[in-house]
Parts: sequence; structure tokens; C-alpha cells
Amino acid sequence: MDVLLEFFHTFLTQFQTPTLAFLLGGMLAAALGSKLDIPDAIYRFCVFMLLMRIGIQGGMEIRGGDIGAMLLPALFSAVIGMTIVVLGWLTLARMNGVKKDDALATAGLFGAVSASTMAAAMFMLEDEGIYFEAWVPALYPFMDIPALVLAIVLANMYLSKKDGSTKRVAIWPIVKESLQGPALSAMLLGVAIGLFTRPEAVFEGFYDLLFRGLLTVLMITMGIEAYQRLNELRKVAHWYIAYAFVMPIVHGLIAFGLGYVAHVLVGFSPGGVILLAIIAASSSDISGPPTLRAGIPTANPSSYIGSSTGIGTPVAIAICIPLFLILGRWVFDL
Amino acid sequence: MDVLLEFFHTFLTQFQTPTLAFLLGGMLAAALGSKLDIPDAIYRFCVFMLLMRIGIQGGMEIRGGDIGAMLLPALFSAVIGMTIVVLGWLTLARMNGVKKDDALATAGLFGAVSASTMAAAMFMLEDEGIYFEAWVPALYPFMDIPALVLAIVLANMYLSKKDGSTKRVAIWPIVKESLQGPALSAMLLGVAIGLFTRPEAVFEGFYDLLFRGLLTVLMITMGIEAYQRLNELRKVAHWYIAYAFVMPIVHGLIAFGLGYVAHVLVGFSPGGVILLAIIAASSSDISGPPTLRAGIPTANPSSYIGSSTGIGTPVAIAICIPLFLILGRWVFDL
Amino acid sequence: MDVLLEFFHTFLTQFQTPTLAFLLGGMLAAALGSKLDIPDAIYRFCVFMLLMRIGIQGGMEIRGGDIGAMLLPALFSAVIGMTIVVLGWLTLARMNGVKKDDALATAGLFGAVSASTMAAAMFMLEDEGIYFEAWVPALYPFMDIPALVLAIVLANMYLSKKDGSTKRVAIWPIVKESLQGPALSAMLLGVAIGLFTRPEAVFEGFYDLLFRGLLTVLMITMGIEAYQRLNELRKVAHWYIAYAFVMPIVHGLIAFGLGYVAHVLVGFSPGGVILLAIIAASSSDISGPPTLRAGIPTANPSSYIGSSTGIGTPVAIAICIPLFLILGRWVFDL
Amino acid sequence: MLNKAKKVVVVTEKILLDKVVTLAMAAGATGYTAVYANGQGHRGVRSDALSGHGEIFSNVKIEFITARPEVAQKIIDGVVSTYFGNYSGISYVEDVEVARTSQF
Amino acid sequence: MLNKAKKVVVVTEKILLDKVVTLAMAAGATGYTAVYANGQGHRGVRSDALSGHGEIFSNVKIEFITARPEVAQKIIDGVVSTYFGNYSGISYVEDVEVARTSQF
Amino acid sequence: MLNKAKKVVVVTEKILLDKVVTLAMAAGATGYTAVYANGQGHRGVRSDALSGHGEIFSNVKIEFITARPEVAQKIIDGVVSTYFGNYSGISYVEDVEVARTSQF
Ligand SMILES: Nc1ncnc2c1ncn2[C@@H]1O[C@H](COP(=O)(O)O)[C@@H](O)[C@H]1O
Ligand SMILES: Nc1ncnc2c1ncn2[C@@H]1O[C@H](COP(=O)(O)O)[C@@H](O)[C@H]1O
Ligand SMILES: Nc1ncnc2c1ncn2[C@@H]1O[C@H](COP(=O)(O)O)[C@@H](O)[C@H]1O
Ligand code: NA
Ligand code: NA
Ligand code: NA
Repeated sequence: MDVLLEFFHTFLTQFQTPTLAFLLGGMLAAALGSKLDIPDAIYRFCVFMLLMRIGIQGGMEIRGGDIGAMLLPALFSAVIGMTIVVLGWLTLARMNGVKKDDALATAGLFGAVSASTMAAAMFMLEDEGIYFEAWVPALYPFMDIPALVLAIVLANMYLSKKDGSTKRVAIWPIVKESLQGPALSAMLLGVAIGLFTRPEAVFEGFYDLLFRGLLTVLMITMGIEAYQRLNELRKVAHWYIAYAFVMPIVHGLIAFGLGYVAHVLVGFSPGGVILLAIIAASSSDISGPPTLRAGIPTANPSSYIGSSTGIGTPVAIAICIPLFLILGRWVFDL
Repeated sequence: MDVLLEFFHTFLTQFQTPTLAFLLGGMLAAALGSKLDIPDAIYRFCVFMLLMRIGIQGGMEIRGGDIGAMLLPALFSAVIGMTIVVLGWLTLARMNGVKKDDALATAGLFGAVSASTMAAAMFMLEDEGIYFEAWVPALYPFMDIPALVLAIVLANMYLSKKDGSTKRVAIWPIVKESLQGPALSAMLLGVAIGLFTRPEAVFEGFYDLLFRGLLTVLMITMGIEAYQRLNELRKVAHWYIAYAFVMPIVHGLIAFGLGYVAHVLVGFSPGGVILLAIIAASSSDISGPPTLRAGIPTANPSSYIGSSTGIGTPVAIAICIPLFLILGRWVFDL
Repeated sequence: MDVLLEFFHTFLTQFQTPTLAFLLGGMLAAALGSKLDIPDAIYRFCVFMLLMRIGIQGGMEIRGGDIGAMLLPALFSAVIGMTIVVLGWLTLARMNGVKKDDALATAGLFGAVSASTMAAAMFMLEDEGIYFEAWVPALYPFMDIPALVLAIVLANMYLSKKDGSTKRVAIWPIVKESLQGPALSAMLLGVAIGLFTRPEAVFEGFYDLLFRGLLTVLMITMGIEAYQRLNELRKVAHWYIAYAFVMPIVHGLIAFGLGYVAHVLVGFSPGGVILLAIIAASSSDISGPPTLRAGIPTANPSSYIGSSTGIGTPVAIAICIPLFLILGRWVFDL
Repeated sequence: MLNKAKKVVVVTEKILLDKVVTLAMAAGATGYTAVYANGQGHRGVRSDALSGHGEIFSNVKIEFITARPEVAQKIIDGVVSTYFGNYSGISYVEDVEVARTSQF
Repeated sequence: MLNKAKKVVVVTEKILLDKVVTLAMAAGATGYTAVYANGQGHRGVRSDALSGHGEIFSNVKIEFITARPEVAQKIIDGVVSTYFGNYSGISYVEDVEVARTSQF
Repeated sequence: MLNKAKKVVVVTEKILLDKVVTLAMAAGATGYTAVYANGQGHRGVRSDALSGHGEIFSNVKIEFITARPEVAQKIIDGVVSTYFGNYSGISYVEDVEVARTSQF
């Protein structure tokens, strides 16, 4: 009962945090037909700044810290990413009116990671004063890439079988394309700079200074985009809507569980467990879609981008962030 | 005598404020043929940031404050916006060589509001330590929309009569288009966020932090644009030049008078009266032109945009801001 | 021996400064095929901010200070710019397989100035706590313009002689085009604003605040660009590579020598001498290329832009900045 | 495999994009392709303005491919009579040969 | 001085730019010109999306000039058979007259 | 209602935009439409560079519609002889049919 009360309270507080408010504001503006529009150059710069900031901080932390502690969480991240794809294959792909390749592309996006959702979660934890290892966001690629690779491989195996052909999918090009995408590149560049140089001054005076503000700009953009992509969903089966609503929570719970194991085994911080759950609950909005469009050309982008950007991201931010905060508080007695 | 001396002094000081200097610098650079150029994406982002900042602050103030105090100033704003259009019809539209529809479009723009002029005035008041209610900038739409609507309705009535046709103009689409424009949308979104959430941290650490600097960038852009639009004016009757020079002062005086009435009746602050006068003196540069281009297609955009951007805005910033500051000081004994 | 040790130490430290790290990071990302990409609007805005910041500070310094002290350094700057072009004519232009007009265009770019290299040097000096007159960066046009003009005039004289024609090159249009370019315009506008107005608040709270961070963004862009332009060099004679590696150091030494003379004669500061050397060592990346493309149309842009952006700028930042810092320390016993 | 079709090109003010597309679709067009453009004609120079006027002082170039010549004519007539009295613009037709005619 | 040539135009998804160019070059094209574009066809509206999806939901218009009609046909056939099953796109040919034919 | 006219297309370096337009206007053109473009020809790839070189390493595509064939020829000849020795670029002509011929 208390837990429920607390849930509603945290939930309401979360609705008043600017992060979520800006997301909903963007959705609302788009829904009301507003011509409000963040220029593409600004949007891309916000993404760059966000991922550099996350990367630099991660790099500085790894520099000072114990890289060994990352191993188990990194392994678990890969397991989570692939589990999500398999789960999608076992659920969404079996539904009536859902094409198998569309379902796999969708599961791939939900297994992959949203940098902006992750950033929003980091803020929430900082605001709540809950510690997490600064390298946790650097787990991003360990979850993102295996999910995308597995989705593409399974889809192509399925399509080959259907065609009776036997061509195999090369994995390395997919990994390479992911790593070379603007999002992961920026984060890895940030990690390298944090690791090998002394960027403290510029980190604090620029990247960190503008982080919170640029995230609000990004949230407005995501909100506008979410509304527009919702329209695309009208053209596809209703199962996508159900999947996109429910599965982020399931994915987060799986990650929370594995994170808890890491907590017990290697002392992974409670904040890290919460963040890992939210990363798993998030679905890719930047780097995933182009990789999938090229990797599973037969899949209809309206289905997977509509599910992820239109529903997955708002659910991850509005519901999963407060949910896993509360769960973490309750489990770890924070 | 003293007043005159003070005027020249304030005037000179104002010329040294960065706001005005950046505007004149932009004009000068353009006049000297410089290829200096603020990218369009940056310009649009500056406008967005400015209006979000103004909106958020207004929203936070309304949240804490007494909304009733806004009623009379809001009503007066609408009266001022419409009076300006009627005045334009009685003066500019009667001149030799001036087309009636061009004149109404011009009067519509001068009745509407310039967000950047308003922001410059807010700075000046803050610098001078003169208090004003933070909701005063939120009066913007109450003056802007009635002016645009009335100008479009009058122009279409005139054109229908000339054609002998009897089609009526729908008002709601014009109001809707104004509200959906990028400028008003951003401000209203800001108001909503200020009203319903707790954006204090991101307001101070981002929107307010960058406000003053981004305004200087905007001023350079407005300066370049002003110079370019001045060229357009060469093609139209000289009456536009006279109108654009003189009327901002007249419009400001009308607003100052009505503001004074509100001061006496409902305690509208002296700073609010000054700001209202400058808002009235300003002429629209962002949201107004597209609305008018669509609403009065027969009007020549060179005439109304040339008058407003080429002369109206520089006059409002360089002359009306110091003028109404001095008037306010003198009237309210500040 | 000590000097050598110190050189390596300074050199290594410099490699850890974010400025250089971001440059190398950009090159590495491009080399690894990353799609990391700073939008053009952001790049142009960074350049604008950098040059405004440098200009405003210079203007504020000139306002307070003694303009006479600038005379000799300004004269020397012009001498250095022109000497570099003549040197290019005597060396690069004589090499096998090097077209005379290509060589002159290249020498013109190396005689001209890179604003971002200059900004990186200013940071390094500030970080090291070495004083320099804030007007030193304003020497930029005094070196830049004479170098570009001389290169274009010599090239056209050469081409006319080859053709047997006798047309003369007008100098003023080249000077005008340089001054009207976006880079010099922004700096001169900044100087004017610093000189005639009171921009202290906006300087500190915006232009200076964001300077260091935006420079890192610019460095990433320069790095990506450097890598891309290196490819162009493959198509031209190897002499360009040798020239672009060695001559920045030679140019810097010449400037260091003349700066030392100014130090003795008019008390030019040690920091100023170091900065002048680095300005001379730098090669133009923004304003020079378009001027040369128009002024020497027969020259192959791959040769001169490849040399300057692909090699000259990285050498100036990675090698010349630490080199002249050490030389300055040693000569002036800092 | 290639079949004759018409390409109607309309260069006009940016703010008219949606309206011209709606008009053409009503006239029977099956799609369009649009790019932003600068230009100059008898109403003067039109280039990407810096400010909000960008919408007003710059152009869009819209192309409609149609397999039906009468649709082409209808688009041109509609655009000229509806808009080119008050707005800047030109319109012209080209002969093209399309792959997959059923699409147009 | 002017000689007959063909212009092949391909309007398709932005992410296909490199691939379509490679295909056309292999078919004998000597160059290309590309602009980004918005549009609408039987697969729905395609405009510059705000986010990373810009690559997926917006178009590129690619033009290949070639003096050899069989190259034009090969480009069209290749693009249609390789990409237009799974990706949005149209393709058509125009007659042009080029200066300096040796270039194409 | 439609009348024959020529469309001259020039694809060349961005920095030449103003110069090519001036040349064409002097040759009798009544207007132009220009879009920025990427491309590749025998002088290599030309794409929107990040830096100030954007002006040098990217293209503009300029179109002139004219009702007078001799003007078309004059534009092409002028551009080829004046610029295409030292600058990248191609030029070609198409037949079009214009509405409102008096404009061109
Ligand atoms: N002769 C022409 N050739 C190419 N484009 C033209 C021509 N005339 C006009 N245009 C285009 O059509 C737009 C509107 O033309 P106008 O209404 O004549 O000002 C111009 O801004 C140009 O983009
Ligand atoms: N009839 C048409 N006229 C001009 N462009 C078209 C037409 N049909 C399709 N397109 C363009 O080709 C793209 C893909 O078309 P589709 O595959 O039919 O959706 C559209 O987004 C348009 O840019
Ligand atoms: N065969 C072609 N088809 C289409 N565009 C071309 C072709 N050849 C050259 N171009 C365009 O013309 C520009 C200059 O060509 P070039 O001078 O051959 O390098 C290229 O960057 C392309 O945009
Ligand atoms: Na996920
Ligand atoms: Na007004
Ligand atoms: Na130099």
C-alpha cells in the first residue's frame, strides 16, 4: 500500500521534472498542430553534446577506477540486448498480421538503447542523490550492438529460409556500421578523451554545464517526433502498440534482475542497477533505425520506428524511469 | 531642459549597451558588404531560446502570483493592437501612391509584437533595476493576434467591396495560425512548463544563462536583415518610411497612457507600463509576415516587411527603448 | 639536454590538453570511417563565436590601452606574411612537378592565418599563465591580407608573362574581399563592439564562457576535415607534404625573431612574441581558400587546401604550439 | 519498358508548397518531389533570408510526374490562375520516360 | 556543338545515395549530381524528419547524364530491380543536349 | 497555352553562382533558379564539406529558362569558355514548354 502511494507520488514528481515536461510539451505542441521546430543542426548538435558528455565522464571514471568491475555488467548488457530480441521473436513475431521481419526489426530497436532516455535517467539519479558508477552509461554499446546484430541475423536467416536461399549474413559489417554511427562514435570519442587527456575544465565549463539544458531541447524534439511517428503506427497491426507499451517494463525488470545479481556478485551499485534497468527499457531512436533499414530492407520502417519513437520512448521516460527508481528504493532500501 | 539632457544621456548610454551595438553592428556589416552571416538554424534556435526563457519566467510568475492582475493589461493590449491598425487605416492608407491593402498589412505588422525588441527592453529594465511583473511579456499574444486579425479582416472587407463580392473572412483560422507559429508556440510552451513544473534549475542554468548572449546574436541577425529589407523599401512609396519612423513612438505613447490607467486602477507596475509601451512600439519580425502573406495575398511584402524590419525594429530599439525609459522615470519619479 | 627533456615534457602535456586531443580525435574518427559530423551551421557558429570573442577582447584592450604599441608588431606582421609568400616562391615553386601557381596559392595560405590555431595558442598561454597583450590576435588581418594579396598578384604576374598578356591585378578588390569574409568581418565587428561599447557582461557571461568549449567542437571539425583533405594530397606532388611539415616551423621562427626585435624596441611582451610566432606558423583554413580560388583560378585547390588543412594546421597545433612555448620560456626565462 | 509521361515543374514561394501540392493532387497527381531553391525572376531576387521571412523570400521547386497529359495541363492551369496573380512563380512541362508507369 | 544525351533521374531514400551511385557508376555513368528532397508517392509523405530518422524518411534526387542510351537503361533497370522492391523510389529518363560530350 | 522554350542547366562550383548568373543575364536570361548540390565528375567527388571549403568543394545547380534558343546557346558557350577551363562544371539544355511565355 505504501509502495503504491509512493509510486504515485514519485510518478507525479517525475511529471513535474522538466525532462518529462519538455517531452510531453513537444508531443502536445505537435498534437495541436504547432509549427514549433528544432532545426536539424541543433538536434544533431544536442545529441553530439550529450554523448560526448556521457563519454568523457565515463572515460574519466574508467581512468581513475577499476575496469574489472565493468566486466560482468558488460556481459549482462549483451545478454539483455539479445534476450530482448529473442523475446520479441517469441511474442510479437507470432501475432496475427505481424510480419516476422517487421517484428524482428522492432525487437532489435527495443533491445538497442536510447541515449536521451539514458541521459534523462542519469539526471533523475543525480537529482535524487543516488550514486552510480560513471561508466555505467558506457555499457550502452554492449547492449546496443548485440541486439541489432542478432535482430538482423535472425531476420535474414528467416528470409533466406523462406526464399530457399542459403546466403549468410556477415556480422562484422553490422558491428562496424553501429560503431561508426554518429551516436556511438561521439560516445567512444568522449571515452577516449576522458581516458587519455585531462578534459576536466572543459567538461565542467562546457559539456556538463550545457548538458541539462540541451537535454530539455532534445526532449522537445523527441516529443514532436513521437507524435509524428504515432501517426505511422495507425497503418500497422495493433500488436505493435501493445508490445511497445508493455515490453519496456518487462525488459527493465529482466535487467533489474541481472543487475541485482551483479550487485551481489561484484558490488554493482544500486544506482547502477536502476540505470541498467532503464537502459534496457529504453528503445533506440538515433542509431538503430538506419542500421536496421539497411540490414532488414524488407521490414517496414513505419512499424518499428513508430513503435519505438512513437510509444517506446515516451513509455520509457514517463513510466519506466519513476518505476525503476521506486523499485530500486524499495529493493535496496535507499 | 533637464529632461532633455537626461534624454541625451540615457540615449548615449543606450548606444553603448551591447544590445543596440550588436544591432547597429549587424546593419553596418551588411552595409559594408560583409559576408558575415548567422546560419538560419542558429537564428531559429536563438528565437526559440528567447521565447522559451520569456515564457518559462512568465509561467513561474503566474504560478506564484495573482492572475487577476493580468486581466486589465491584457484587455488594454488587445485595444492597443487594434487601435494601431485603425490608426494605420486612417493615416498611411490615405496617402498618395499607397495601396490600401499594403497599408493595412503594414499597420498589422506594427500592431503586432517583436519578441527580440521585447527581450531587449526586458534587459534594459533589469539593468536599470526597474521592477516589472514577469507576466508582462506574456501579454504579447493579446496584442499580436488582435492586430493581425483586424488587419486581415479589414483588408479582405476592402478587397471584397472593390470586387463587388461578398465573401467573409474566417477569423479562427488566423488566430489558430498565429498561435501555431513557431514564436507563439515556443512562448506558450514555456508558460505551460513554468506553470505546471519545477523548471527553476534548468531555467537558471541554461535558458536564463544564455539569454543575454543569444540576444546579441539575434541582434546581429536583425541588423543584417534590417539593412537588406531597407533596399526593398526603395521600390515603394516614401510614406512607408515616414510611417515607420514616426508611428512606433505614437503607438508607444498610446500604450504608455493606457498602461498608466492600469497603474492607477489595478497597480500595474511602472516597469510594466514602460515595457507595455515598448511592446506596442515594436513591430513584428518573425511571426507576423507569414500570417499576412497568406492572409492578404495581394499586399506587396516588400512594403510591409521593408517598413517593419528595415525601419520599425531599429527605431523601436534605438529610439523607443531609451525614450520610454526616460518617460517612465519622469512620470513615476523612479 | 634539459631543453630537450623539457621539450618532450611540454610536448606530452600538450598532447593531453583537450584542444589537441579533440583535433586528433576528429582525425582518428574520420580515419576509422566514423559518420561523426558537426553540422555546418554549428561549425560556422563556432567560428563566429571564436572570432567575436577574440575581437571583443582585443577591442576592450585597445580601448583601455596604448594603440601606439601595436604599430611595430602590425608592421612586422605584414612583413612576415609577405616573407612567407616570397619564401614559398623561392622554395616550393622551384620543385619538380610543382606548378608555379599552385605553389603560390599554397604559400599564400601558409602566409595567411588560422583563427582556430590562434585561439588554441591563446588558451595554452592563458593556461600557462603567460601574459600577452589582448590586441595581439588583432594582428591577424595585418599578416593575413598582405600574404593573400601578394600571392595572388605574383601568380597573376607570372601567368600574364607566360601568356604574353599585360593585364594588371587590382589589389583593392582582394583586400576588400578578405575584409568582407565571414571570419575577418566577425573579428572586426567584435573589435568595434569592444572599442565603442561596454560589452563586459555579455563578454564574460557568454562569449568567453563558451569559448573554450566551442573551440573543442571546432577542433573535432578541423580534425575530420584534415583527414579528408589529406586524401586530396595523394593526387599532387610529394613536395607539398614536405613544405607543409617543415615550413610552419620556419615561419614561426622568423616571426619569433621579429617579435623579439619588437620586444627589445617597444617592449612587446614575451607572450606576444610566442603568440606571433604561432600565428605565423598557422595556415589559413577558413577565409583564405575562397579568396585564392577566385584570385588564382588556375591553381588546383586540392594542392593548397590539402597542404594547409591536411598537414599545416595539425602541425601548427601539435608541434608549433609546444615548440614556441618552450622556445619562449627558454629565451625569456619564463 | 519505359513509357512517355509528363513532368510538371512549379517554382514558387516556399509558403505555397502545401497549397500547390494539394491543388495538384486534386487535379490527379499521384505524388511530388520538392526541393528548396533560390532564384530571380521579374519580381526580383529571392534567396534564403536569414529571418522568419525565409519562408516569404525564398522558393521551392516542386515536380509532378504524371502519365496523363491532361493532368499536367490541369495542374499548370490551376497554379497559374490561383496563385500567380499574387505570388511569384513560374511553371513549365517536360517530356520524360518513366519506369513502372503504373505508379504515375 | 551540342550533342544528344540522356539524363536518368532517381528519386529515392536518402540512405541509398551511395549505393545507387555505386550501381550507376558500375553501369557506366561518368558522374552524378544529387540534391536532398522531400516528397510523396504511393508509400506516403517523406519529409526531412527532425531526428536521426531524417535519413530514412527523406529523399535524395540523383541525376546521371550519359551519352550512351544503353547505360541509361542499365541504370534504371538496376535501380528498379535492386532497390524498388523494398525501398521507396521512382526513376525516369529525359532527353538533353550536352556541351563537351567527351565528358559523359 | 504552352509554348516551347529551352532550359539551360549549369552544375558548377558554389563560388561561381553569382558570376554565372551575371553572365547569363548579360546573355539575355530573364531569371534563374538555383539549388545547392553534391556530385562527382571527372574532377572527383564534390560534397558539402564541413568547413569554409564548403564553398569550394560543393556544387550549385543553376537553371535558366528562356524562350530564345540563341540565348540558351550563348549562355552555354559563355560558361564553358569562361569558366570550365579552370573550374569544375557541366552544362546541358532541355526542351520545355512554358506557361506565360511573355515572362521568359
Ligand atoms: N527565366 C527563368 N529561369 C529560371 N527560373 C526562373 C526564371 N524566371 C523566374 N524563375 C524562378 O521563378 C521564381 C519566381 O519568378 P517571378 O515570379 O518571375 O519573380 C524566381 O525566383 C525563380 O526562382
Ligand atoms: N508522381 C510523382 N511525381 C513526382 N515525384 C514522385 C511521384 N511519385 C513519387 N515521387 C517521389 O518518389 C518518392 C518515392 O515514391 P514512392 O516510392 O511512390 O513512395 C516520393 O517520396 C517522391 O519524392
Ligand atoms: N555524368 C554526370 N552526370 C551528372 N552530373 C555530373 C556528371 N558529370 C559531372 N557532373 C556534375 O558536375 C560537377 C562537376 O563535374 P566535373 O567538372 O566533371 O568534376 C560534378 O561534381 C557533378 O555534380
Ligand atoms: Na533497450
Ligand atoms: Na506593436
Ligand atoms: Na601563417
